[in-house]
Amino acid sequence: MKKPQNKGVKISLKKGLKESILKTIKDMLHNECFDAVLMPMQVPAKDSYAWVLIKDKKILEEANPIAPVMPVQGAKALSSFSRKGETSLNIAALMKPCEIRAAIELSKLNQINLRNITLISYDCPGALPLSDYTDNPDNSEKKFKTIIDKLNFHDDSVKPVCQMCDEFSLIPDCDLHFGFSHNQENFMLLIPQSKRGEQIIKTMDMKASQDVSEWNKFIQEKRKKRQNKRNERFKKLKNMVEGFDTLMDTFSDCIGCHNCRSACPVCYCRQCYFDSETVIPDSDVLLLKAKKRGGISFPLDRIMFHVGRMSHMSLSCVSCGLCSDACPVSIPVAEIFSYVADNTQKDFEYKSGENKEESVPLMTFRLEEVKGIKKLVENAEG
Amino acid sequence: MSMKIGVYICECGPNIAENIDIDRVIDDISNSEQYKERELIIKRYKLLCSNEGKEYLEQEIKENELTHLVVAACSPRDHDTTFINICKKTKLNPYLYKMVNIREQCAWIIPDKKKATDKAIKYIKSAINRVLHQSVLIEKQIDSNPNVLVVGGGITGLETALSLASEQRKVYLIEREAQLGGKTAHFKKLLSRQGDKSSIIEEKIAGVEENKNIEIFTESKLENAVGFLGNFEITIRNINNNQSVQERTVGAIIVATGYTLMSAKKLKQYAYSEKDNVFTALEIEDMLKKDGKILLRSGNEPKSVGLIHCVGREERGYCSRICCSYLLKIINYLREQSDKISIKDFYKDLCLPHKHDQEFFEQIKEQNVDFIRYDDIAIKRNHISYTEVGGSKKESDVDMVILAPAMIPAKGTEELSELLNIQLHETKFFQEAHQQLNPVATSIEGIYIAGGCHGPKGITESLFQAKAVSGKIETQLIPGEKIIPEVKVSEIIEDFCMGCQTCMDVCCYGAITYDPERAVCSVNEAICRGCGNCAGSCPSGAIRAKHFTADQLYEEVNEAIR
Amino acid sequence: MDQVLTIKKNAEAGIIDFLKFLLQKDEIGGVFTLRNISKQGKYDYGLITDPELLKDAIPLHPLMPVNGGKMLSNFSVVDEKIAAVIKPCELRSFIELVKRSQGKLENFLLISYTCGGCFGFKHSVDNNIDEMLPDYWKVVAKGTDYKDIRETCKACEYFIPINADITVSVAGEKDLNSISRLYLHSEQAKRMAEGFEGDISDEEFDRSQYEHIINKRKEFKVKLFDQIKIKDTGLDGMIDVFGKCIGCHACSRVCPICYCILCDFESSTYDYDSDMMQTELSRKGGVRLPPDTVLYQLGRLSHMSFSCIGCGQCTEVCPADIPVSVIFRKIGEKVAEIFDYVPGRNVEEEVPVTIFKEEEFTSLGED
Amino acid sequence: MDTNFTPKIVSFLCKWCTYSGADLAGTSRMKYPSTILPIRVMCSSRVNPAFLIKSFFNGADGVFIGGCHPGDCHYQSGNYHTRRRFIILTKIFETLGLESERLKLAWISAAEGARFVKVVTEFSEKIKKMGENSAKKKIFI
Repeated sequence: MKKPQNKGVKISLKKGLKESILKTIKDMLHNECFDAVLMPMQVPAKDSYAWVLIKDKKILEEANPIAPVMPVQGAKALSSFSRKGETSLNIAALMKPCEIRAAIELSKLNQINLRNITLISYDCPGALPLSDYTDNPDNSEKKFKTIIDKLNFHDDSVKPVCQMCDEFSLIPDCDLHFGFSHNQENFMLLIPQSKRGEQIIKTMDMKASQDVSEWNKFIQEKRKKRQNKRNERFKKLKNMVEGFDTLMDTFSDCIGCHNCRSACPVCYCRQCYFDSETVIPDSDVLLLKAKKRGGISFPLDRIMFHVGRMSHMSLSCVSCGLCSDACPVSIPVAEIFSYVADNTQKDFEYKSGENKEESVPLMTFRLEEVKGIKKLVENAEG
Repeated sequence: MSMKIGVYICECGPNIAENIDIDRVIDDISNSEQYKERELIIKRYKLLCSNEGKEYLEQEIKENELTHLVVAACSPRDHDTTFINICKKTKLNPYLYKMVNIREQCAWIIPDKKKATDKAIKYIKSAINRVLHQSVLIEKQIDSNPNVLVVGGGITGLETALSLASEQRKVYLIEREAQLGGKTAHFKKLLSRQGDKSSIIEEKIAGVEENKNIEIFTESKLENAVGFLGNFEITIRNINNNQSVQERTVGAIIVATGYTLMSAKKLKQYAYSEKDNVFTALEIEDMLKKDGKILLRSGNEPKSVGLIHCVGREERGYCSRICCSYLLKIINYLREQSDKISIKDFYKDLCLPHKHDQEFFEQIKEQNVDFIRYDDIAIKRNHISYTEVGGSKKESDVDMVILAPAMIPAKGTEELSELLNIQLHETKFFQEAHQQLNPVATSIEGIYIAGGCHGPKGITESLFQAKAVSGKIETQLIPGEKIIPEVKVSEIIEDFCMGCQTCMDVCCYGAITYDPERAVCSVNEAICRGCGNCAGSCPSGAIRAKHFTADQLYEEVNEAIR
Repeated sequence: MDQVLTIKKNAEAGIIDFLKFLLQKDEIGGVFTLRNISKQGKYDYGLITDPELLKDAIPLHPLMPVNGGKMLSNFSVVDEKIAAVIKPCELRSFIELVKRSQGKLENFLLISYTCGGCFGFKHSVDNNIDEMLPDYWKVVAKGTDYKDIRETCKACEYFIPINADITVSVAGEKDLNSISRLYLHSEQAKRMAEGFEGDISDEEFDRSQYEHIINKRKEFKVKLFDQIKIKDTGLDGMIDVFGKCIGCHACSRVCPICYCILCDFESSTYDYDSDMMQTELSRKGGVRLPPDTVLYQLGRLSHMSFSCIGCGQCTEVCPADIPVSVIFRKIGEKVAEIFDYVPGRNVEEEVPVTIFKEEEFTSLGED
Repeated sequence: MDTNFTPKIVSFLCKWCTYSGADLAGTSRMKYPSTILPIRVMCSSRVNPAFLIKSFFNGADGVFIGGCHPGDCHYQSGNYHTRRRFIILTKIFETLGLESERLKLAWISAAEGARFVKVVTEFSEKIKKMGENSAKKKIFI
């Protein structure tokens, strides 16, 4: 695995964090380091954010490099046009680390072609839950501003899954990374992580001369703290998922809308296997099933769906938390999946989205697995 | 295999060259960003449809090993087939070729050369993008059976059978009655004017009976028919003997089930009954055939006769077209019988469509017949009460009344329309595919209609239609030749089909079937005509209209708004 | 002539007794109804086959975790009848699905009730429905609307079941907690009720008595519709309302009318390649990704709006809190008007897009 | 009104009637604006409403469907279905205050070259007056 570079470019923060990032990006666009840049932008009604691929500098002014919410996963946005092959344009994407990681996962799964795409990440304090933001955008904007100003990486108004995220900083396989740190208040760092990153630094004729160890220390502290939070949260989560009755309890509110999967960046399937005719039982089977147990519940096979989905994507899960945002009945899907992913990825000594080169341990699923699960589920529901 | 697209622009002599700057087209397209990673050849030629032109194109395709072809020239209506044939000759699948109409819909309609050129560029680009998204379709040939089934042994059926039967083509003729000849066989004389012998119907019957290539099934009905043009499996059942069932295979079916007369009993105002001296025209014809004279039920000659036109015309909602002339014919018989008989002819409108009719009418008028134009009319036994147009109520007593009831479809017409899945017109006669353009075809390819079953008409028109049908079949169903069913048809992608059957509702060819087991629909490609209505109606996007898929059309759309 | 079956128990208990009777008498193979599940204050739809387990049934519970009508389309063919207790809007959904061959009426004994409206997901998540219930029932018995029910319910004038075999009198039923009144409409209902102790008498179900509720609901509907200001601003209005749509398409997945296994607008046909994206980009200077947010809504409207029965599930699931239901219902009604079509009114009534009349809109296309 | 604005009009023409009508207009050397880019379909009923929606939202200034006159459909009743789908879509557009005038349906037979010219010229003029389809510039659409 690639190590973080130990030198970075010193970028003044006189104008403030967001503004400085925006300015840097603008200059890069101006110097044709890329033809367009993907960034979050507030929607006209000012009640949410959307991903916008920006070419026009005037429009760039409107963009917000560090959005308080993540309604759509940046990786999904990228794959929406680069799935069909490499883009003729050079594009940069300024995204949160979890989005960069999702993008890298998707590139392994041939859903994104990264050839002409520059990935730029930054130290992420987390994002607010979507519903909180849509309930009261103005408040949320204020709230988030203070988080940024204070560089608070442990605010408890951000999504639970963000609070326990330890991958909130530099992703080894990104091209450029913006590093923020308290110990160096008047500037931030722009750290090149790849040839392409270095090339851009060159074109901008910047110098990567600033030592990054200070910043590194700062980030490591934060990471420690987040990891502690993570571990204690995992203890609780263990009790929410272990054993099928517990699992059924946890998912008892689930209405089977499968929105968790359609918001999930790494659930790239056009149609989920668990929505397909193959898994929908015939009605006479249903009645028999019901008779065996005195009753069955609708929608069918909800637990099978969640467990099945784990079997498909937990190795690639980046704990971005979109599933929780998308859940109409507020099940802590994100944390649960994050917990499961943590375990499965450990088993394969695999970290989703860290390394472009190593491929996903399970890129295809085997029917036997699902059969197995089906049986388990049946027992569980019986 | 890598794609190699050839784009050939026809100058069409001056037609295109003068109004479109072809060099700029070539220049623009060959330098376009869109195609910089494509292998694309683009050239101009003076006249691609000429023999030299065809050879040139053929060579180009071969030498450059083109995989896709775009021809920018005239309207596909003129030369699509020309270039398709070249594709076939050069083994380039014709469905990887597209024609661009830069003459009729570009060069000739835009005076400004610059604008015309711009449009041509757009137009050709859209074709290039489309052709790249087109996919290979394989035309399959299927054997076709040249034999035909004729339903109905009336004059139309007989005529059709006679003109189609040959060594290469057997004809199966079904007739419900015991005798052939249909209504015509009842007539003493065929035409309203004198001279003609009705014998021509006997001749035709004899001709059919002698013809060894015609197999006759009297007292029989069509029990079942499944299949499509070139291949229908038919079952014929004898009406009196349920056991005797015959099966045949035919390539086409001609429906010539004819007409019948509306029952006068249905119309109270004419108080029709067998006891009284009220007759329908057909009864008179039979009477004449039997004992050569028009007599009262008592056997005496009538002294006064009232003939009534348009019986049931209002109720049915159409004019039967032949009644007027045959009533004139009957008047003529009456006069031949004796010049004493007082004759009253009650008509609403006179319909004398043929060139001889007028002349004959003039003759009859001379023979002291009293023509009365009525508004409404009622009959009790031998008593007629009526109001003349613009006149007052009047009464009149006659000792014989002759009715001309409306022509209606023969019985069993509806049954047959369901069996063959062909539509009926609101008049309950069979519905033709197109009133002017395709009057003897139905919505189902390989099934035709002719004669009285298509609507009220006389013998002449019936014979016209008999000939028309024969002509169609001679060209569509050539003995020994295979037929190539349409390949630009719809297909249903089962994985996405929810079996809602919306497509079935909108398809008017019955080409789509529903499989309740798997709860999905599927298209019978042999029946589908490729209109794409189903694809336009499917909310799931589960239907691909081959060669007109959404993807292919969107390629054209995108270019149009680029 | 309808029959009314009166049971001297509270409305819910009465139905449960009746269902139990049907199960024991083997008139039906199972009961599809809302029920309590293991965890306190948690409910779901269940197919109950064991009479004993009917103790968990809460057929009248004012909650719609999923649209029951959509669930019924899971039963293609069954050799035993299933009694389904569903809300009027769910029943109408089912009728619409049957028209599209997504379900079979003959599989069911359809029991519905004059509906007092149900609670949104928010409350089932906050788990505070139980404490509201007593008040809720009081209000419903009076035939007025409880403050916390879904807006779509307050705007629903179709709270009286159409096409039900049995209608239970709930909304506006003053003796709600002492008497259970079951109106038996269909022959099969009457036949099945034979032998059930409880007095049966001939009595026509009187819709007129609900006029005042209907009018109140209609008034509220108009108010609700007026809140949607899209029309005045057109495209920008659409963007204002749907701008925050995250394109998860949850609305279509919970929609009882959207029966497709894969939405056409999620198919590869609507994928962009970088060439198309470039065209868009150079024209606009910036493009939203993923694209076609509003297009999707329009597409869905064109497919199903005229069949929208306004159950409100789409609004409930929308992660971005877009009032989807109101918009779809408003437009749906406008479209349905043209063909004087009422979704779920009558199973014989054909879906507007599957039929046509030769003599309609004759001036269109001739100018 | 922007005089040098040339509308982009997507037009789906039924092969049997309107497309042939357009050809006739050509062979009789009539003139009409170059704004129409014809897309040939077998029957107007092939045109799924989604085509119109997508064309509109991707920035077509106008969308035109040409089919056979009711009753003359080469495929019996295709155009009757086209008519209903079109009515539904335009109603939705109106209700949402979208410019339904940018969608046009016309019945034009193979013999009506002059009518084709009249219809598309008028439509093209109308669109020109209306100006660009604002969807073309909307980022958040």
